[in-house]
Formats: sequence, C-alpha cells, structure tokens
Amino acid sequence: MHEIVSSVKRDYIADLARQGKRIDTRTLDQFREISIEVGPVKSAQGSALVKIGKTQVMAGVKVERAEPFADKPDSGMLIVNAELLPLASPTFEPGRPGENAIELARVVDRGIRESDAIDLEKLVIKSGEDVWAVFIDIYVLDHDGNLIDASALAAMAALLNAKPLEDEAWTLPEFPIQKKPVAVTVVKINDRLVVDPCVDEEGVMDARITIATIEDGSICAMQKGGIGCFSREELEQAHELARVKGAELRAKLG
Amino acid sequence: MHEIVSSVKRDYIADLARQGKRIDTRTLDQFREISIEVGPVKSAQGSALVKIGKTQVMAGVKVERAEPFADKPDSGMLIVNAELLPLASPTFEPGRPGENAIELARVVDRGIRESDAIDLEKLVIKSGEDVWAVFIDIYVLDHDGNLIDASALAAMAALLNAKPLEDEAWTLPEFPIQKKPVAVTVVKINDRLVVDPCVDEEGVMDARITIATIEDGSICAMQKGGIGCFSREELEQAHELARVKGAELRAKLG
Amino acid sequence: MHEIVSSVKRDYIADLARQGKRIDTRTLDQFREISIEVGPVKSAQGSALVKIGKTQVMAGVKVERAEPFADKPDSGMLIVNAELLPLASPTFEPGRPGENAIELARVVDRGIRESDAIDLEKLVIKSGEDVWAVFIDIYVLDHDGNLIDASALAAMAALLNAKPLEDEAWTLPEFPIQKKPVAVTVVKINDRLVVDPCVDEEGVMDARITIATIEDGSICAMQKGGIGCFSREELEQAHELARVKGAELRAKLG
Amino acid sequence: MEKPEKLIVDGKRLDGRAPDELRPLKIEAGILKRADGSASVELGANKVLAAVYGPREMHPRHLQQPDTAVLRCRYNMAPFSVDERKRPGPDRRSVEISKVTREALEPVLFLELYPRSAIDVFIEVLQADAGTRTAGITAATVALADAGVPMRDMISSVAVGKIDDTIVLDLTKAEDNWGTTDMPIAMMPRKKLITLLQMDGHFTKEEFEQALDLAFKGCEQIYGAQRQALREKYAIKKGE
Amino acid sequence: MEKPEKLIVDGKRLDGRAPDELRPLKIEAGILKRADGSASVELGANKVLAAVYGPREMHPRHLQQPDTAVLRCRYNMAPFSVDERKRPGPDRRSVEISKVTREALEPVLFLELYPRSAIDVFIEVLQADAGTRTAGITAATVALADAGVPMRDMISSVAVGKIDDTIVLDLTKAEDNWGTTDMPIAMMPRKKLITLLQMDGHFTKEEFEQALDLAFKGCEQIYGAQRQALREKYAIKKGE
Amino acid sequence: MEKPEKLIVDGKRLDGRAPDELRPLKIEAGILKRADGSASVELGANKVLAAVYGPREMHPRHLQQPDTAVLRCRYNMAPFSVDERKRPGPDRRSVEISKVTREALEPVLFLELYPRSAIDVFIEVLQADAGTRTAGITAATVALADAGVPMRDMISSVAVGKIDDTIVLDLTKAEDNWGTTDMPIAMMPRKKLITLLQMDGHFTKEEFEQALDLAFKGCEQIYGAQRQALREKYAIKKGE
Repeated sequence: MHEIVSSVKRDYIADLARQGKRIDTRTLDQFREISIEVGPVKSAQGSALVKIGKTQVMAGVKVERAEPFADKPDSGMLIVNAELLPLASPTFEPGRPGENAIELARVVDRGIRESDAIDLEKLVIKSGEDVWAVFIDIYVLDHDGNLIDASALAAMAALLNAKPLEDEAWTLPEFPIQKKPVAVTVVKINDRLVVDPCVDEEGVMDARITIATIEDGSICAMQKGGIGCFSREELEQAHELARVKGAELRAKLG
Repeated sequence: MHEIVSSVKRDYIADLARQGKRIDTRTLDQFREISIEVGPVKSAQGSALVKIGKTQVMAGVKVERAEPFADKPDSGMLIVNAELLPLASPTFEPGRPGENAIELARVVDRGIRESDAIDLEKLVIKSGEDVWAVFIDIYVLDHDGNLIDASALAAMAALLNAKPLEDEAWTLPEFPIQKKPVAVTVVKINDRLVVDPCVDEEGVMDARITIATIEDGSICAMQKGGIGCFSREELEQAHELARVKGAELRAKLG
Repeated sequence: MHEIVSSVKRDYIADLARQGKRIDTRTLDQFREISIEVGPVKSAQGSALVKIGKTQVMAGVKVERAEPFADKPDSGMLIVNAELLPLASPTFEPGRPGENAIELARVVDRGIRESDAIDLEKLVIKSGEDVWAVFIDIYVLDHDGNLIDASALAAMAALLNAKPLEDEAWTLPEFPIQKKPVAVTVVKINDRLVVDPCVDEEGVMDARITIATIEDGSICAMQKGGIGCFSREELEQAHELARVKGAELRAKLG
Repeated sequence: MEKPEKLIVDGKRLDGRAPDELRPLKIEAGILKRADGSASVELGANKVLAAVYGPREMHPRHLQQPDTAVLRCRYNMAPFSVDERKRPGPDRRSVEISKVTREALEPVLFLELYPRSAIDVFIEVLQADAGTRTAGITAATVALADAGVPMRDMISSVAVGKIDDTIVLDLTKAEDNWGTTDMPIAMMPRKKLITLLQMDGHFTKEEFEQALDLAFKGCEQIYGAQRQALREKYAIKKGE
Repeated sequence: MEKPEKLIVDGKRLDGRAPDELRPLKIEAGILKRADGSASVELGANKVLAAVYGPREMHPRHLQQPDTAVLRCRYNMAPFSVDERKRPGPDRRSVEISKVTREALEPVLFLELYPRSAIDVFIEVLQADAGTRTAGITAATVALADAGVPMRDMISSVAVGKIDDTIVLDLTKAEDNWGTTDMPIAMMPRKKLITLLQMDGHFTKEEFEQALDLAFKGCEQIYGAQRQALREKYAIKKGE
Repeated sequence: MEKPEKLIVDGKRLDGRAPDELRPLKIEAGILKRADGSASVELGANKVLAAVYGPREMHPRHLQQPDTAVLRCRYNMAPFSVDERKRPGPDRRSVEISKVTREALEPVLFLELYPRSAIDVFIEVLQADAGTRTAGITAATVALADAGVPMRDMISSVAVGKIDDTIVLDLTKAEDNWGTTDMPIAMMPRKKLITLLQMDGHFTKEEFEQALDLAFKGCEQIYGAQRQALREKYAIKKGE
C-alpha cells in the first residue's frame, strides 16, 4: 500500500516533520478537508462516499438472508470486504484482494464488530436458522493516503444511511445502529507523530498505528502496521490523538 | 484466438481477397466442406462431431436436475461451456477458459437461448424447486478457423440428437426443441467480406461479425469481434450473407 | 519431490550401491531408525508423529458428519490430504498441493481404502443421508526422503490412536479399524534395489515402486514412480522386500 | 417488480420517455487524482467510472510487444451496484464485456506509437440500470482523451432495442428484462464506423435497419456530451 | 445398474469375452491437422484422443532446462465422457494420472536432444469405460511417433485385474467397480521394461505373477495395433 | 463447552493461573534438519513450529530487490489444530497474521545486507489454544537466530487482555472467547520497542496502560525462555 517516494522528496518530508511541518502546510495533528456524501448509490441499502483530501472511498451496505454460524445461532452476520480498485492507484492491480486489502477490511470490521456498532442480535429472524447478513463493501476509488480512516468513516456513514429492507421478514423500523466507532491512524515520520498521512507521507513513514474509539474515547480496536516500531510513550500519545481527532470525525457523521 | 501469420502470407491473402479469391480456391461466400456426425458419444444424452474443413468441434449434451434461478422459477436451465483444448492448436493453453473460450460459449448460448431453440418451460419438474438443467459442452478438437460457426452447429446438432432421459421424473417423449438457430461469421479482409475463414484468414482479418439467424431469416444474436470496424453497408451485406449461408447450414441439420 | 544432487555425490552414491553399500553405512535392505509418537495433538481425534531417520511426518485424524456419496449410501467416507509444507524442504513451496502432494495423498489413501483398514460401513448414521467422514491430514514437517512410507505409517498410527467421538450420534465403542496396511518403497539405484531412501538417494534413483501390504503379506496397493523402469524380476524382488520390511514396520504399530 | 402489461403506453415509455429519447446524461472528465485520465458517466440510474493508466511500462514483462502498446480493459461491477449483491471478482459476463470493450476502443488508438507499453482502462460500475457496458465505453473514451492518449476519433456508445414491437433508444433494466431485443453498439461518431455490436433477441431485417438508424442518432448525442465534458474540463483548467 | 451376482459365468465375462481377451481395439494415427502428431484409440466403449506438440520452445521461459527438453503431459476427461457430467478442469485424479503418464512415457524419449524445449502431450477422454489412462498412454505413444519424436521403443499399456477370483485382461467399468483388483500397466514391448504400474485391491504373490503374465500378453497385442496404425498412416501418406 | 459464570474466581483463572501468570512454556531450537533454522514453541496447549530458509536466492526473480533482501512470512494452521477441521490453505485471517508477523520481525533484521535475496519464515500451528500468532513470532525469532541471521535484538511476543474486568496475561481460548479484550503484542525486549500491536474489544485509557505494563512483563519472561532455548542448543552443539 505504501508507494515509493523519491529520495529527495523523502528527505524533504522527513525534515519538515522534524520541524513540525508538512508538505501541504498542515500541522502534524491536522486532517485534510473531509466530506461525506450519504446515499449516492440507490441499489445499496445504504451507501456513502467519503473524501479526505483527494482520497475517495465509497462504501455500500447490502443485506441478505443467511444461515447463522453454528456457534452464534442468535446473531446476525457482519461481512466486510474491501477492494483496492486498480483505478485508484498505479500500484493497485486487478485480482483477488491481497494482504493490504484484507488487512484494511479486517481492521474496519473489528472497529464495527468490537464496539457492537450494529446490534446483531436484532438481526435474527429465526434462531439458528435464518438471520440477516450485513455486507459492507468498501470500494477505494482514489488513493491519496489514509485509506483506513476514510474506509472506516465510509463504512460507518453507509451504515447510518442504511434504510430498512422492503421484505416481509424485516420487522425492524430502522437499522439497529448503537455506536459510532471511528478510526484514526497515526504515522511516525522522523520520530514525529502525524495524523491523516497523504500518500507521499505514507511512503516515508516508519510505522503506523490505527486506533478506533467510540463515543466515550475508549478504544475498541487497534492495529499497528509498517516495518518500524513504537515506544510506549508514542503509543500513549497516539491514543490521545486518536481520541481527540476521532471526536472530530464522529461529529461529521451527524 | 487469432494466430500470427507471416507478413508474406498476410499480404498474399489480402491481395487475393481484393481480387475476390482465397488461398484454398474458394469464393468469398463459400464454406468449406461440412460434415456432421451425430451421436458419437454414448455417455452424453446427445452429441455431435462437426467438421468444417479441417476444423473439428464436438458437442455433448448432459441433463441434470437442479434448483431453478430464483427469478425464473418456471424455466429449465441452459448452461453452455466451451473448452479450447490445448490439443486443438499450438496457441491454446491448458487452464481455465480464457476470454476467447468464454466469448465462444456465450455467443453460442445466446443464439440458442434468444431463439427459444429449447422450450425451457417444458423442463420444469416442480415450479421453483426442481427443474432440468441442460449442459452443452463444446469441445474444440482441431482449430482451423471459424470456431463459432462450427461450435454453434455442433451444439444444435447435439441438441437435435438428444434423447429423453431414462429417469422417472423425465416425462417428455422427446427433447423440446422448437427452433434451429445457426450462426454465420463474416470476416472483413482488405475491405472484402468473406465467410467461413480458415485460421490463416482469421490471422489477417480486420474484424468479424457473427450473425445467428432462425428459419425465417430473422436475427436472434449478433457479435462483432476483432479490432477493426464495420460500416453500416458492410453490416447489411453481412446480414444477407448470414441469411443465405445460414439456410445452407441449417439444411445440414436435417 | 526429488532434489538435485551434485554429480560427484551422484556418482558416489551410485558406486556405493553397486557394492551393496550406502552413504550412511546401512545395508540396501535396512531402514533408518523409526519412532512413532502417538497422540501428540489433542485437537485431533487421533494423531501420530512418525520419524524415519530425520524425516518427520505428522498425521491427524478428524471426523465430521457428512452426506454420503450418492453411489455409496451405506458407507462412511475417507478423505486423505497431504501437505508438503514449505518448512520441510527448500524445494517445497507454499500453495495448493502439487502433483507430488496429490500423489502422496492418493497412494496413502489407496493403501488404507483398498485393504478395508477402516470398516466404513460402521460409520453410517443414517443410510443415504448422514455418515461419518474420516479426514486424515498428512503434514510433512521435515523431508529427508521416503515420505510415502513415513506418511502411510503416520496415517495408520493416527487411525489406531483415534478415540471415539464425544457426540451422541457416535455409537461405536471404538474406531472400527480392521487391518493395518503398511507401505514399503523400493528404489532402484544403479540397478540395485534399495529400501527407505534418504533424500540424496532419491535424487539419484532411476525409479521407485511402493508396495502396500497387509498382515498376510498380500498386496493392497502399488505405485511406480520416477522416470526409470523395472524389469519383471525387479518387481518380484521388490514385492519380497515389501513383504519382509512391511512386517517390521507393522510391528512398530503395536 | 411485476412485469407490466405494456412497456409503451400512448407513445411513452415507463419512465415517460419517447422511443427515441436518451435518459438524462451527465459526463465529467478528470474526476480522479491518481489516474492519468478519468471520467464519470451518469446515464439515468447508471453510475460508471473509468480510469486510464498509461501508456506505461508493461508488467509482467513477458507480455510486452516489441512493436506496439497493448491495450488492456477491465469492466467490473461493484457488489452493491445491483439489487442482489454481486460477489466480487470477474464472472463470465464481465470477462466478455472487457473483451468487447477493448475491441471497441482499440480501433481509434495509435498503439504502435508506444512499443513495449501498456495502456490500462479500468471501468467500474457503481450503480447499474442496463446499458452499463456502453456507458463504460463512453466513459473510457473520455478518460483516454483526459489522459492525453492520441485518438483517430472518439468512440460513442449506446444501446438500442425492441420493446412492445417498437424500436427504442437506451433501454432501462425493466425494458431490457421484459423487452424483446437489446443491441449495444459503439461507433466512431465522425467516421460512422461501428466498433462494437452485440445483439440478442429478435430482429427482422427491417427492424435491424431501424435500430441502426436510432443507434446512429443516439451516438451523435453521446458524442456531443463527451465533447462538452472535455471542453468543461479544459476550460476549468485554463481558468484555474 | 445393479451389481450382478457373478461377473464371470461359464468362463465368459459380462460382455462375452474370455478372461484373457482384449476389447475391440481401433487405433488411428494423424487424425488432427494442427497438432504435430496425433492419434485416437477406441478400446471397447473408450474413446481417447492424444496430441503432441513439440519439441517446441518452452514457455514460460523460467521452466526451460538448459540440458534437456521437458515432457509435459495432461490427461483430461470431457464433461460428457462419464455418466454424471464431470466439471471441467483438473481434479486430483487427473493430476495423478497426468504425472504417472509422463513417467510412463519419458523413459523412451531422448529428451537430452532438445535442450530448452518442451514436448507437450495432451490426452482427451471423450468417452470413458475403464482403462482410459492406459488407452491414453497407448494413444500418446502413437502420437509421439506420428510427430516424429525419436523413441527408444514404443510404450504399450493396458490394465489387468481380478474379478470373481479370476485374473482378467482389460477391465470394463462394471468389472472395475464390482471386481476386486485393478492394475494398470505400461511397458516397452520389445525390452519388456515396465514404466507404469499402479494397483489397488488385493493380490496374493501368485495372483500378482499371473497378472503380470497377462499384462505382458495384452501389451503385445496393443503393440501390434500401434504398429499397424502407424503403418497405415505411412502407407496412406506414401500413396497420397 | 458452556460459558462459565465467571472467568476469575478468588483471583484464580479457569486453569488456576494468577492474572499475571504465563502458561507453561517450552521452547526448543534447531528441531528440523532441512531448514536453515527452526524452533518449536509450546505455550499451554499451543504447539507451534517455525522454520527459516535463507538468506537465499529470491524466486521468482522479478520479486528480487536490488538493494535489500525481502522477508516473507507465512502463518498457517494445520487442519487438525482446531476443534472443527480447518480447510487447508490461506484464509483472510492467516493472510493478515502473516502480514503483521512480517512487520513484527522485520525491524530487527539487517535485510540490506543481502540484496536480491529472500528470507522465508514459515510458521505452522499444530495445536491451537489462543495466542498462536504471538507464539509463532516467538518461535520465528528463535528460528532466525538458529539460522544465523543477524538481528539487532530479539522479538518476544505475548497476548494480554481483559476478562471479568481484570487485565490478564496470556489468554486461553476460553478466555479469548468469553473475555472482553484481546491484545497481542510483540516487542524488542531490550530496547522496549513495540513491533506488533493489535487489539479488539474494549479498553479505557487506564486499562490500556495496565495492559501495556503486563505485556512488558510477559515479554520479559518470553525473552528469557528464548535465550535459554538458544543456549541449550548451543551447549549441546558444543558438547557433541
């Protein structure tokens, strides 16, 4: 997912970071402009198009009847899938999801699942036999960095946009959403912590940590990535950034 | 599907075409010798081996019980599959069907499906639950050009050869065949329209158009292929060729 | 499965064979030290770790309910799968089983199946609807030659170790094992027949023949491999070796 | 949705259009940052994106052609673009559409200018309501122009068909499902040369000719919208 | 079909053959235009084709061997060749048969003559009635000869087995299903060297030796038919 | 197994451990002949093997990097390692674990020393009881050392979590299933730098800090056992 950056630009970005600056004049703890368009796709039960700067991610929610897992007879199902579409970046290739797309989907999945964002128990039609399966398909359209935060935001916005099904087995008045988890990814560049990296910053970073939080600032999921490492103090700073920035992102969900 | 032809041969074939001639002395609107052997494979419900010149294509029909598509509860199923076997050409490779094999199968499928050649409604055992699925497997054994016409002819001959199943759920006295669609492919070489191209002619052609017709000469399916283009007049000429030549091919089906 | 051996070592091994000797001082009809650890894996119904010299193969038995094959309504099912794990040899690559892994699994399968080692008829819960499927997974951990014999031995030891399921549908007091087939592989090196080849000997051999026998010395399965050939006399000698050595191996099963 | 008794009542189609009328059409060029060229097409309820990468070095290398670029096209539908969720990944239909799309576009490209290169066209259907392959070709052409790939002519594409024995332009999904005939077509609008033609259903000779008439007319309109989209992109750029 | 009480009655098998009798056998060489060599074998109800391409340049290149050609074999069954339609594509059985087929043929080839090359053998089963792998090897050998690939000897192949405690030649599917033992074998008919041997079922030492006797006899007949097919092809060619 | 009412009773967990207590741990180095380095880890009911091949020539070649070695990791579970047989082959979970394992190990390696090479780490879970990814990383590190691959520091790995509102070390499967939070972690034990961190469940800020405390303590113990295993291997070798 991390693209090659020329060594001149690499040094430039790293030097800026040391000075607390960035190539697009943001501060280290500043997100790019964020927009959320809800409901752009009518063929989905719910959908959203999220832009963070030039990064564009669409998410669509579809609901289907399914047999529940044997060990979870009284729970609906959540399936998150992500596609790094080849139109989104010269480095994405057609074909089955690779490890980056799988990790992206699984990190978004865990944020939603572990916070109980969806009340899956309400999605049971008949215990052990028939439940609703909620598919969230994440479609990365333009990759200018920070895909995890954009994808998590798009997924949550699409869920909040989701309308009850027109199906006689669907008896809920609305989609049973009970939490709004939000993911914030913090990257480490030249020993400085930076939020919302653009694609060039990702090419320079040592490591990243994604922290998903819920309304009260507590953590529901984390994922470290990249081939660098974090000290304990850095992790604690990252959590603080995730708490503060997460609240900003959550406010955009309405 | 189109093989590389040396530039000398390419020029020779193109020059001949301009003069209305062909490398095997045929006229532009003349097919090679056609033979249809019906029933060569006893393990199939119906089968046929079609030869057009040196091109050999076998088709086999198998029938199995299946659950109908949810949106077509009162219809049997038609599945056409084509294999460009690696023994048929030095350019065919083992493995899953590529785009040429898939296109071949889908063009044959459309000719049969869209003409209602099989009365699929008669293949219902129990509405919405249990129907007959008709598999037509097209097996290309020797590729000397014009595989679409040979395959469509083999598929239709195999269907006409198909015998009722020995199964208590099969209540029809015979296979419900009601039309005989036939495909004719016209290729454009050096601005001349030519039927039944051999493999070298295919290597030289600009584009091809396949037109499937039924008994009354009306069209049930078309497919343009190749990286050239057709003018409107050429399409109309091609349709006339398809009508006339299609009647000749249909006569061979008996 | 056969690895490249330097030409010096190749000549050395071949010369030794002609003199009736081997690189590790064994006689031509001598196995390396054999150990069988039963029950190393508690998550399996039965398991075994077999070492023949430095070769290590683990086998695990799992039992699941399944629908029987349509043509065998009154028989449980046996499924043998083998993985040539990439940790076992520099020549093994991750990915789906290749022809060597498939052949290994199928040869072990035939020895067990054709000797009726498992009384599959006892594994029927309800005729035509519900039977027990016995999965034997062969896991090659360290490849120092003679994988077939080690795998067959591990599979049989795991079956003998298998405990009745804790499931109300499982009514047998014990696993219905009724025979102990054992495979012995004989390779031909420089026209001499040799048992239990190490990996270097396999790299030098002309051909191999695996002969699985049961208690009375009769044959239940055979498989020739490699690109050499055997004379009739060699086959008969190989059978005699398989009978004698097979009895030794079977004694280790207890 | 049940099949309606008639698809055309008083000369109007289910959505109120005349037989020779296109659905509302919106084309935008240059909508993606990373792609070398891009475009979106909205045609009625269809939403389609196209992106172009290249000419760029061909990978894997053994597919390089010493005397020409290779055009590669991928048509793909989003799982949420249709009523029943579509499993991700290519199916037989999308493999065929990718092939005919490539053959529809290639005649206007000068591939011989870029030996050993690849030109990649990626088409994504976000919302589908019949006509996605033609909308994809229309979008891909604008994306190719946006990428600065030289072309002999544009390619404009639309479907025509037959419903209730009437030849109509630009079928909706309902019309495609319950109608008789669907004929997607693509052409060079200036030279009037046809580069894509598929058809299934039933046409007499006369109907086929009527359908071609209507297709030429429809592609003319598509062509106008393509040019307009590129002009707007260019004007904005100049004004920036 | 129900299992019959006996598979041999009055010394005759279900299809009337004696225990040591082959099914009707027909071999034709050179039946395909495009292949470098080809052959068909009909043995009872089996219909098998084999084609040879090569020696030709090996693709992909990283599989080239600097000092030898590589023999590649693919055994494949048509979906319609068996009672229940077989899904296209290789399964575990066909992968194994492809492997032992290659190992059965390779001992008679001079692969070292064609470094960096591939010799491809494709076997297609059009109709199956037990014995398809041996019929495939028999056909492939004729196809190799037809392609002009130099060989040390032919390879002739047939199955033997045990039904009703009798050793028999060339089992049908019914005999294979209800019999005790099946042993496909392939050999160089002149040198009497065995290049393929598989067996499943039950053989005592004595039965194994009897089975080998019968296999040698059967392969002798196969060999005669292979030579005859090549002679006919050659004679026709000369007469053309 | 039914969910128990409580996972901690009188300060003891279901298996009798204190909250900050590791399961019985056994590490062995150099247990495989063919691998360049290998190790086994038994942690409670987990049994995990790791093998290292390399630095060796990278295949396929187009993946070679001119200025560095490439580390490749594969985490895989045996079909018989879990209660319900696992289908062989990678699933999404194992693909993700393979990725984070690679990212956990790579920070201590000097890959730039071996341009164009590959270092392959294969982890096989033979028996699973929660904590297999951390046991795999712990084993892989010992296997890398056994292979003689130079390292800046070791990597020691363990999981911490929350059950019954208590922060605990090294969760069992029962604790993972019925507990609230699982946080696998890996670190350089000398430099106290974290190279793997995943978490799902629920942590307040204070709980997160407590969990980190416990993780540092647990990794210290793991580190001791890793060094001990290598010392034993080395001592035996010297004594041989």
